[in-house]
This record gives sequence, C-alpha cells and structure tokens, in this order.
Amino acid sequence: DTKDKKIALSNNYAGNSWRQSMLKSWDKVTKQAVADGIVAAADPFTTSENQVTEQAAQIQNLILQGYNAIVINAASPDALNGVVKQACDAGIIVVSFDGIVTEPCAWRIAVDFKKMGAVQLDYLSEKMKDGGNLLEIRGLAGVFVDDEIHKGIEEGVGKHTQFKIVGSVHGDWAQEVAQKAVAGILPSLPEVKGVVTQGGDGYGAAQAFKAAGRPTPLIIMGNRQDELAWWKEQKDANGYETMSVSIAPGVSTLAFWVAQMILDGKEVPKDLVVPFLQINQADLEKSLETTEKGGVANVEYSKADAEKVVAGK
Amino acid sequence: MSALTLNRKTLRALLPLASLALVLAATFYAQPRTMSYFGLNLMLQYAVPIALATIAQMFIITVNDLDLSIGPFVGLVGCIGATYLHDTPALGILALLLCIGAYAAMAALIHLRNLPSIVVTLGASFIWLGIAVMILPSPGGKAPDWLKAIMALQVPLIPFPIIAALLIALLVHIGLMTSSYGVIMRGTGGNPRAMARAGWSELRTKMAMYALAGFFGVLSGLSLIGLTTSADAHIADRYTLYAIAGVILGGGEFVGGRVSPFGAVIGALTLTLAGSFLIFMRISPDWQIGAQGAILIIVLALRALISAGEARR
Amino acid sequence: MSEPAVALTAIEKSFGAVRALAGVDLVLKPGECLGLVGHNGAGKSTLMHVLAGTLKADQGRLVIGTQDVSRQYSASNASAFGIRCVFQELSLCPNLTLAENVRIVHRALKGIGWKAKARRLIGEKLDEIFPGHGIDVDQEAGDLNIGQRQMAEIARAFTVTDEPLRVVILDEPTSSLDAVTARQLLTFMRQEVARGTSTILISHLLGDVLDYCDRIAVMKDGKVVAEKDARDFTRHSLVAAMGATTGKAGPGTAARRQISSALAIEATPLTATQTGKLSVRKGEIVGLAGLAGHGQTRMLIQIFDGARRHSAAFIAGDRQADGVFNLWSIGENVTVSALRHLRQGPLIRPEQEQGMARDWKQRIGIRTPDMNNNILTLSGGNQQKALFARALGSKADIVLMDDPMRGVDIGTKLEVYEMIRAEAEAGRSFVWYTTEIDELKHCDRAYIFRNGAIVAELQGHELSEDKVLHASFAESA
Amino acid sequence: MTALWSKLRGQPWIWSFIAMIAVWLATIAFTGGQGAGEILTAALSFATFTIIIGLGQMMVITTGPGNVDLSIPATITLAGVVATKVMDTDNARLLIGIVAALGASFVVGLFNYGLIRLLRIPPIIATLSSSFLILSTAISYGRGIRIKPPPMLADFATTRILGVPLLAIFVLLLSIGMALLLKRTLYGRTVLAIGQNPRAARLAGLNVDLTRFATYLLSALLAGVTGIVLSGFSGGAALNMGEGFLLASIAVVVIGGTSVAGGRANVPGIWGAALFIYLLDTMLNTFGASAGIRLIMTGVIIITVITIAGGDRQQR
Ligand SMILES: Nc1ncnc2c1ncn2[C@@H]1O[C@H](COP(=O)(O)OP(=O)(O)OP(=O)(O)O)[C@@H](O)[C@H]1O
Ligand SMILES: Nc1ncnc2c1ncn2[C@@H]1O[C@H](COP(=O)(O)OP(=O)(O)OP(=O)(O)O)[C@@H](O)[C@H]1O
Ligand SMILES: [Mg+2]
Ligand SMILES: [Mg+2]
Repeated sequence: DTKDKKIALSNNYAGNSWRQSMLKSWDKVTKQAVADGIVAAADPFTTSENQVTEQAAQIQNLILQGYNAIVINAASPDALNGVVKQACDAGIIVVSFDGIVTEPCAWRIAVDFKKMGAVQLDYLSEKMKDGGNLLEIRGLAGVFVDDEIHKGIEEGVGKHTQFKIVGSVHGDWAQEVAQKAVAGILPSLPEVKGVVTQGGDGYGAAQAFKAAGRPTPLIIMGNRQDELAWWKEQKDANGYETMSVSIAPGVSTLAFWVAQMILDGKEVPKDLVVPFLQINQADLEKSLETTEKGGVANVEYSKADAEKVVAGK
Repeated sequence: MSALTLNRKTLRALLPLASLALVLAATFYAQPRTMSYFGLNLMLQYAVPIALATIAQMFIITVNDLDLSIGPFVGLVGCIGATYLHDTPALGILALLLCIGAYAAMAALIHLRNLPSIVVTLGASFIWLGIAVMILPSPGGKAPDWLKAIMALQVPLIPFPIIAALLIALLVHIGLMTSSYGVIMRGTGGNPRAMARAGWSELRTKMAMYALAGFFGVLSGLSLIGLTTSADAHIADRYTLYAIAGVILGGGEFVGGRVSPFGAVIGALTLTLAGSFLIFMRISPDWQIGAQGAILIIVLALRALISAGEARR
Repeated sequence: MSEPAVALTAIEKSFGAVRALAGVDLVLKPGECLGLVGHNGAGKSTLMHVLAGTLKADQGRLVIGTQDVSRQYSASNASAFGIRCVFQELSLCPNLTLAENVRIVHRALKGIGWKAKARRLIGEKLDEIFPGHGIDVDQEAGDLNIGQRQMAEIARAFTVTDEPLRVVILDEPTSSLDAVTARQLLTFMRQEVARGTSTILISHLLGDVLDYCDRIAVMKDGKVVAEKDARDFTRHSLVAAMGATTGKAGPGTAARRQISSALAIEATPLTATQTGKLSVRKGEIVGLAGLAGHGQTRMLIQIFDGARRHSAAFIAGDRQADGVFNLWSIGENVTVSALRHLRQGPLIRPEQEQGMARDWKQRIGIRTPDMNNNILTLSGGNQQKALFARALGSKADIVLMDDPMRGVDIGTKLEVYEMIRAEAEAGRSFVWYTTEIDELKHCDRAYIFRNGAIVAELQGHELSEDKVLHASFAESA
Repeated sequence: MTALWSKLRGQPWIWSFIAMIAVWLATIAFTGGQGAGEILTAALSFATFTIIIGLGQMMVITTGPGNVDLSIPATITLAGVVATKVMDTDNARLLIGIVAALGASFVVGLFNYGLIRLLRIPPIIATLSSSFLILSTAISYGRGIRIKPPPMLADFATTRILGVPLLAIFVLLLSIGMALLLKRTLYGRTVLAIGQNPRAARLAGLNVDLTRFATYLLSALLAGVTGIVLSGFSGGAALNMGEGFLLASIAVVVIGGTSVAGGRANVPGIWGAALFIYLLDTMLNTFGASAGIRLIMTGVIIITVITIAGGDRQQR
C-alpha cells in the first residue's frame, strides 16, 4: 500500500523538446495516480542547467523534504553517487532512468545506448550493401550518453567494414547546433551516403545538406516530430527510406511505476532494460499521427505495462 | 561626515549577512526539517566548493580582472583529482601544481601584453575543458578516500560546512584585508598607477593573485569531488557565474579593488540556500528556472533598498 | 659649497613627436627650496617624473649625492635614495584607508603591528602640517574630497620610516587647497627645509614661489631658461622669463559692468538647514568661496542637475574624475557638449566638428601640434583649457566652474579671465567656485560657504582676502 | 604596400580578419582546395546570427566595465518561440508574429534596465537573473514544442544570391547603420563617453540614463531579430536555440577589437571575429580532431589571436 507515500522526480535539464515531453508524460501519468489515490504525491523538480552540482543539491533537499522515493534522470552516472548514497542511507528508494547512476543502492532503468548506435549501422548495411562514407553527428562532448552511442556506432563500423566515417561533428543534440556544424564540415567532405545520429539532430542535418546543394543521404532520424514530418514529405515526394530511433520520453512514467512497486514491497531487480523506440518505414504514418506537433514520438507506461517490464517480458 | 560614512559602511558590510539571514529564515519556514544539524549539514555541503571558487574569483576581481574560466578549471581539477591523484598521487600533485602555475602564467600574459582578462580566461576555459575531456572522456573516476573522509567529517554541534566556510573566510580575511601584503594586492586594484609609482611590480602582484586564485580553484575542485566521489568534465561549468554572483552578493565591486572575503563566502552560502529554498517551494517545473532568477533579483534588490539613502557616488 | 643633493644634466625626453624635455640641466642643493615655474606643458611634471624614477629619460645624467644613477634607476630605488614626490595627478589608492596608503610607500611597514605604526605615522604628520585638518586616518581615500586627498598625500610624502628623506617634490601641491591650508603647507615646508631636506615646489601661484623659495628655475618649452635666487626675481621679471604675455587686465582692475535684472538661477543648498539662498542674474559672475570641502562643489552639481537640460555647462576642476574622456582626442573632448549643433539631420558632421576643434585651439591656445592627438598627450593645464573650450563652446547660458584654474599657468589664466568677462558681457551667467581668493576679484558677487551652508554674501568691492577669510571662519554670519 | 600595412595594423579589427583568413587557408589546405567557396558561404550564413547579437552586445559592453548582456540567449529563444507560435506557419501572420516577438524583446530590454537602474543590480547579475525568467517564460509559453516557420520567413532566411546569403546582405546594411550610429550620432558618442567616464559624461551634458536604457533595449531587440530569423533559418524555434550564443556574443565583440573597459567599439571587427569563430570550428571539424583536442585548440587559438592583436589595447 503506497497511498501515503511521496515520490519526487529529480530532473537535471528542461531545455529541449525531449525533456519537455518527459515532464509532460510524468505530469499526466502521476496526476492520475495521485487522483486515484495510488500515491500521495509525485512532484517533479528540475534544475536549469545540465549541472551535476545543482542536481546534487536538489537531491539533498529532496532528502530533507522527506520523500519516500526519488526518481532521477541524472546529469552524470558517477558524480551523483555521493548524494544517492546519502539518500539510500536515509531510507529513500532511488530509481534512476535515462541518465542512470552507478551507485549500487539505486535501481537503474537503462537504455542500451550502445545498441542504439549499433542498430543504425545494422540498418544501413541492410540498405546499402556496398557501404560508403558516413557522417557522424555526436551529442555533447564529455557526457556519458554521447560516449555510449558513439561506442555503439564505432562497434557497428567495425562490424560492417564497408562503411567509413569520413566526418564527425558534435551537434549537442540540438537542431541548430547540428545544422551549423554539418554545414561547416560538409564542403570538405567527399560524397556522403549516410548520416548516423544521436537524436534531435536529423532535421538540422537535412537542412544543411539542402543548403549546400548536396544530394540528401540516408539520415537516421531521432523520433522528433519535425524529423518524422520531413521524412514523410520526402517519402511522398521520392520514396525516401530511413529509420528513426530514440528513447521514449515516457520512460519517466515507467520509472515512476517502478518506484511505486518498490515502495509497495514488490521484488524488483536492480537493473532493468527498456527497449528504445524504433520507427521503421512502415510505422511512419502511424507514429507521425500519434506524435504531438513539435513534440517527440512517445510511449507512456501504465501500471500493467510496467509490471510486464519488471517481470522481464 | 565621518560618522555618516562609518554608518553607511557598516550597513553595507552587514548587507550580505542580512540577505543570508533572510534566505535562511525563509528556508526554515518553508521546510522546518532543515533547522537541524543534519539538515544544515546536508543543505550546505555543496556550499563549500562554491565558496572556495568564489574566493578564487574574488582574488581576480581584486586586481580588476574577471575570470570566466574558474568553472571549467574546477572541473579540470576534479578530473585530475579523480584520476591521477587517486591512482598515482605524486603525479596528481604535480599536475595540480602545474594548474596553479598555469594560472600565474595567464596573469603574466595578461599583464605583459596588456590583454583583456575576459578574453584570455574565455580562451582558457576551452583549454581546461579540453584537457578535462581528454583525461576523462566520459564521467567517472574515483575521488581519493582521504578527500571523501575530509568532506564527510562530522563535527559536534556545528555542521562541518559552516566551520569550513568560516575558516576559509577568516584565513583569506587575514591574508588580504589585514596583512601588509594584502594592502599591496588591493592597492593594485584601486590604483595600479600609484602602486607602480611606489615601486611595486604590478606583474608580480597579478601573478600572485592569479596563483592564489588557482590554488583556491584547486581546493574547490578537490572538495567538490570529495562530495561527489567521482568527476565529470562539466561538473562545475556553472561555478563561473556562481562565483561572480557570490562576490557581488558579498558586497564586492567589479573594479577598484573593493572586495570582502567574508562577504564572498556569505554570498556563496546565500546562493546555495536560495537554491534549496526554491526546491522547498514546489514551483511548477516551467517556472523553477525562472524562480532562480527571481530569487537572485530579490536578494540583490535588498542592496538597493539599504543603499537607497546613499546618494549618487 | 656643499655637494648638490641632486644633479640633472642634459635630460631629454620625447613622447612620440612631442619633445617634452630638450636637454635640462638642474641642480638642487641640500636644504634648499627650489621653485620651478613655467607655462603649461613646459615640461615641469615630466622632469619630476624623471627625478622620481617613474619615467625613464631618453638621454642625460642623473646624480644623487655623489652617486651616478643614470643607469638602473627606478621608482623603488628613488625612494631608497630618499626622493619622494607628490604628483600632480594624485596617487592614493581610493579603496584603501589612509593608513594603508602609507604602507604602500614604506616597505618597512610590515609584520605584526604595522597598521598601528602606519596610522600613527600619517596621523602625526597630518597634525604637524595641517593642524585641525579633521581627517580620519581610517577613512578610505576615495571618501575624501580632492582637497583632503591632496593633504593626505602631502603628509604621506613627509613620513619617514627606515629610508632617509632627502628630496621632496611638490608638483602643484596647493592646486586644490584653500588659502589657509596652502599657507600651513608652505610654512611647514620652510621648517622642513630648515631641517636640511631639499624641496622642489612647482606652482602657478607666483606669489607663493617668490615668497617661499630660495631659488627659482624657469622652464620654457622643455628647457630651463632662467635660474636665479628668488630675491633676484620680481613678479614681473618672472612672468617675463616664462614668456607669458602680460599687460592685459590684471586682477581686480576691470570696471563694474551693468548687469541685467533677469534672474538666471535661484537655489538653496539642499544639505544645510540654516542657510542663505543663492541667486544669479543673467550676465553675472558669481563666486563661491570659503574653505575647500564646505559644499561648494555640491552646490554646483545641484544647480547643474536642477537646470534645464543643455542650459548649463560644467567645468570640472577634478579633471581626472569629472572631466576628460581618456580615450578621445583633444578635438572630441572639446566638441562633446556641442554635438547637437554640429549635426545635419541625425548625423554629426565631421568637418564641422574639426572646424570647431581648430577654432578653439586658436581661441584658447591649446598647446598641441594636432587636435586629433589623444587628450592625455596634453599637460595638465592644457587639458584644463580643453575643458574650458568644451563648456564655452556649448550653447549653455549658465556656466558652472568647479575651481577650474587648477594647474593653469598665469598667462592662460589672464586670457581665460578675459574670455569669461567677454562671455558675461554677452549675457552668460557664471558661477565660479575658486580656492584662490585673488580670483574672486573677477566676480561681481560672492557667496561664502561653511559646512554646506551659505554664511555670507559679499559684493564685488568687499571681496578682500580679509573679509573672505573672516566670513569663512566666523561662527555666525 | 608597407605604408598600407602600417596603416592597417593600427586598426583593431584587422587581426580578426587575418585570423579568419589564416584559419580558412588552413582548412582548404587540408582538403586540398575542395569546398573553399562553399565553406565561406556556410560561414557567411551562420556568422550573420552571431554578428547581429554581437552588434548589440558591443554597444552594451562599450558603455563601460561591468556592462554585459547575459540575457541574449534567452531572449533569442523567447523571440523565436513567440514568433513561430504567433505566426503558426501562416504567411499572412508573418508581420504580427514579428511585432509580437519584437514586443517581447522590448519588454526584456525594459526589464533588464529596470533591474539595473531601479534596483541597482550589477548588469552581469541582473541580465543573468532575467535570463532565467525569460527562459521560463519561453518554456511556459511554447511548451517545448517546435513549430515550423511560415514559408516566407524560411525563404527569407535561407535565400542566396550568387552564393551570398540574402541575410548576410541584410546584416551588412545593419552593420553599416550601426557603425554610423556609433560614430556619427549623439547616441553613439554618448555611449562611447559613458564607457570612458560616466560622471564626466553626465557633467558634459550628455543624457546618461536614457542612453544606457536605449542600449539595453537595442541589445534585446537585436537578440529578438536574431531569434526570428534563426527560427526561420533552422526550421522552427527550440528551447535550446540560444545556447552557444552567450560566449560567442562576448567573444566576437572582444576579439573584434572592442574594449572590455568600455569607450571603444569596433563594428568591422565583429564580422572578422564571427567568421573566424565559425571557420575555426569548421577547421577543427575538418581535421577530425577529437573533442578534447578541439576544445584545447579553440582556446589556444583565441588566446593566440588576442595576444598578437593585443599590444596596446586597454585592459578591463
Ligand atoms: N604621456 C604623455 N604622452 C605624450 N605627451 C606627453 C605625455 N606626458 C606629457 N606629455 C607632453 O609633454 C609636455 C610636457 O608636459 P608636462 O606635463 O611636463 O608639462 P607641465 O610643465 O607639467 O605643465 P602643467 O603646468 O600644465 O602641468 C607637454 O607638451 C605634454 O603634452
Ligand atoms: N553627485 C555627484 N556627481 C558627481 N560628482 C560628485 C557628486 N557629488 C560629489 N561629487 C564629487 O565628489 C567630490 C567630493 O564631494 P563633496 O560633496 O564632498 O565635495 P564638496 O563638499 O562640495 O567639496 P568642495 O568644497 O571641495 O567642492 C567632489 O570633488 C565632487 O566633484
Ligand atoms: Mg604638470
Ligand atoms: Mg570638491
């Protein structure tokens, strides 16, 4: 019974559409849960900049406020371990997701970011048997997720040797930055067959190719609505084919249910893996329909969904 | 006239303290649980590295410069601390000494070529970040145990962060505000030409002040990873602005060598507490970022209120 | 005859194209007071900077006592040789207390208890030179007014720790002091000289130089052109040696003019409770007098703020703080207040601007090869002339002057007095704060200030030194 | 030739152009000459945004030490969000969208100056604080949703004439206007005077308060313009669209030869510096340097350029 338990969300960044969707999903699902009397409170907290220190201070304050569980999307996998340990010591359940923490006392809902990189090359090798030159758009330097996806992509290139990465830029997961960086490097590159990405940067890359007057290569998309809309446009115009992959912002709701289950005394394994959300050519229309204009393709979890994930199904 | 000035001066000196008291009272009111040894300890822990970084910034501001690189520098120190200092202490100490030396070299460059400090330190911030990313491409590392032990120190009666903050302020106050060499340092900020006319080398003073800033930056980085237990290149990016805000909140002025170590430390504490207060306020996530701005404004507006009577000068 | 305390031989110094010192020979004997006079920009300050080690001469020899220090001379060994300088532009750190400012010039002040020592040093010296000065040694220098700052700096130059006191250079030390404090300083200087310290006094107040110096050297265009015992100079021969044009109206000789009855300004000092009212009529020259620091500047600023925009112009005396724009050329500094009238549409016209600058260079005699040079290439007095040009060149009909003749040479002063008179005839009103009682004789009326209040009003014919001083000190008016 | 050079080297802006050309040459040397023209075109397109905000930041910085506008990135975001949301992809609503976005920027400028003047908060902290509030406003108004710009705006922002972006021409005109404003108007002279000595400026009869107000307003409005055209250029407004412009806006101003101590400004230098910073990034991307090396190189090159150019510049 968790009806007088309080859960907090500690989020470290709110400055892009993915995070906004995540907060919205949290809001939608937890409000209902509170209304249904499942938990007493589920308050979201967010800091302004992607900063470990701010988030650490935030979590410390959440400890003081007496929450029973804290759900964390962490700015750093290791640097919050100190404060996570403090929370655990205070008897608080800590569940991390998306940006997970490595402190053993916490639960982790991990996305296999490495695989997210690797599948892009698997897909490309299917599409282009002869391989070719690739442009890689990375995220923010020095951040865990960027490093993981990059490793996956490198692995994929190692496996599919017909591909070669001829250029690599940091797009910081932002449309404008990606566009700017790609436009800069493009003139110096030979023909590019494909663009591997990390999400939030595909549309910017497409714009840059168009502006440079280059043929549009196969760009892996990242589930943003504008990316899907662009893809649809191209598909209708010239049968453009690609795929789109990213983690669903609704994973925050999964983390919520997991925390609730743990509070409820259920046995939950410390490490859970959620699949990333992949959109293929066939699913495009459907996904586009269900995605809010300007938002991100999403999956929200119900309690039943969450129980299924926990049961490992 | 003299009684009036004195009055105005004491008022101005007490201003930071008043802001702190106000924010503290508000925090206690919003969350009575913070009014305990445990609560204060938890809430103020992260103020220690910020206070040290603020002192570092204060040294630079004393000689009329501004350091835009202190945040990334603290991050770099953190990365060195969690790697070299942990694995091969001798190498780690050497690296940290080099860091301090780099600060002094920066002062020499700025002075000899008569460069604006803002640009040089802006450039330096990229260099620190770059080196940090190379040392620690993705977050991790381990803080030396002795650092963790120091930062987890439990002192009876008064929480450790408060003692540490007071100690830092007192030491710097003696060095800068009351010692005969401190006079030379501050004089260089007040009227560098007069100091040169009296035969003091501005180059040496500046190098000393920058080296001190580097030293306190090192202390800040080390105390930070003592708390977080691991490092991240971006761990302290925000410290640059925090440190500037802390100095100003503490009654320092950007030009003219008017600074106050106690004020700076109090400023850092105020900023940290203000952050906590906001979290206790449970504002909607949309406005949580904005509220940080609002609270800065409110605290600083106090200054205007008190100095309202003080005519244009 | 004893060894000279200091001997400068064939000193040369150029700033770019400006030849500030063109081979100066000067000898200072122990225990004498040497007066140094010359027109603005003659090179007096530059020569003193060379002697104080803050500027390096291009050529020439410098001997202190018996030691040739031409090579390796700097500010720090200047003080080790016992040479102190009160510079024309003040050199206190505004963010430090007076005691702390003393520490800056004395390396020996360190270790535990240094502050008490410093406090005592400066406190005693201030008491000795300026009895009743009313300055608190724990005050920050920035909180003092310019006169008090000057007093503090002078006192500092005479303090002694472990280094000897051989030569004290006073570069226009009385420019911001009122008559009483100036007298105190000069009297003290004589005592110090009697004790064997050599002093160099630079001043544009020729009376002071004639009365208080043993010997006088006259500089002109970077050279010493005359050097004699003070007794052998008269005011007239001194002025002649400086090469200034005299013969124009001297102080107090002008006839009283008819002044219109239209009121230009009316104001009451805000800060004082019991005070007279100030009123200025159109075309009138009104003086503000009294001891320095008694609220005259504040009065001027109050009038300035109260005046309709562009109807008042201000001539700062504290030109570093309130006057010059350091990065601009002389021309830009002159035209800044008149820009509204140099426009076509919204755009300023460069030709008109240049024209105005050239015009004023002529009219007020600014010594520079080119008005496009930076303002700081001018000597102190010439900078002051540029500020005059700025105010007179604007179309304001009220001109407020905050002791504006600080550091202006006698020749220029006479020209400026003339100009003020002419402008007043043309209908402009002047409010003129001055620390030189002689200058009050150019005013139609004067108000005497004490403690921020107006305590007396004197008509032109009553403006004698006695009366002014009496009113400045009297307990009630 | 040497005469020309000695005249040029006295100009504070020349170094940013030399740096820009050097970096460009290094890039095309690496690619063997491939893409030389396209790189410049791309640089022109992207540098224009930095130039617009740089012009505003330049005015603010010129008003004296301590003056800087840290709210520019947030204002860009707010203007972009407001513009695209009000326009709602409809050409017919273009104008009202522009008015709304500029109106929002106007309020930002007003607010910033209010904090500085009325509450006497130092500009660095005032604009930093207000940037948080502005960002929150953008979040709560735009809800993090990315709306496409109307086609007309997108076209305006992306059209090129003979390889030269239309926007660059527009910004060139703007820059000429700003240079005139600075050198040849009472407002500009007042800005320069305040930057050197605010007290003297007041006593010289210049309107200090109004000028500082106008300057913060100008900076906010230029940030607003950037927000509008940037959302047209990159297909919509996003909450993080202003990121990266903070340091860039300060860097281009100072590398371009404007004095951080105030009182000395330089418009052409902003062009050189903005192109330089973009091309520097391109060069490092082209070299394929790792993130760490790229950051280090960026820092080293910025410091090198300022060191070579520095010399007699006044200090902060
Ligand atoms: N830093 C400088 N740069 C360029 N020229 C200078 C500089 N300092 C002084 N000069 C020039 O050197 C000459 C001598 O100046 P100096 O200040 O010695 O005159 P002065 O005799 O002290 O005049 P005043 O009575 O007005 O103080 C002047 O022509 C002045 O313009
Ligand atoms: N509101 C102001 N604006 C600009 N400058 C000011 C202002 N108030 C004072 N000052 C300057 O500060 C200095 C000290 O001011 P204070 O009011 O103590 O002078 P004061 O009493 O008028 O002295 P004095 O009689 O010597 O002029 C003066 O030199 C004056 O120029
Ligand atoms: Mg002089
Ligand atoms: Mg005064």
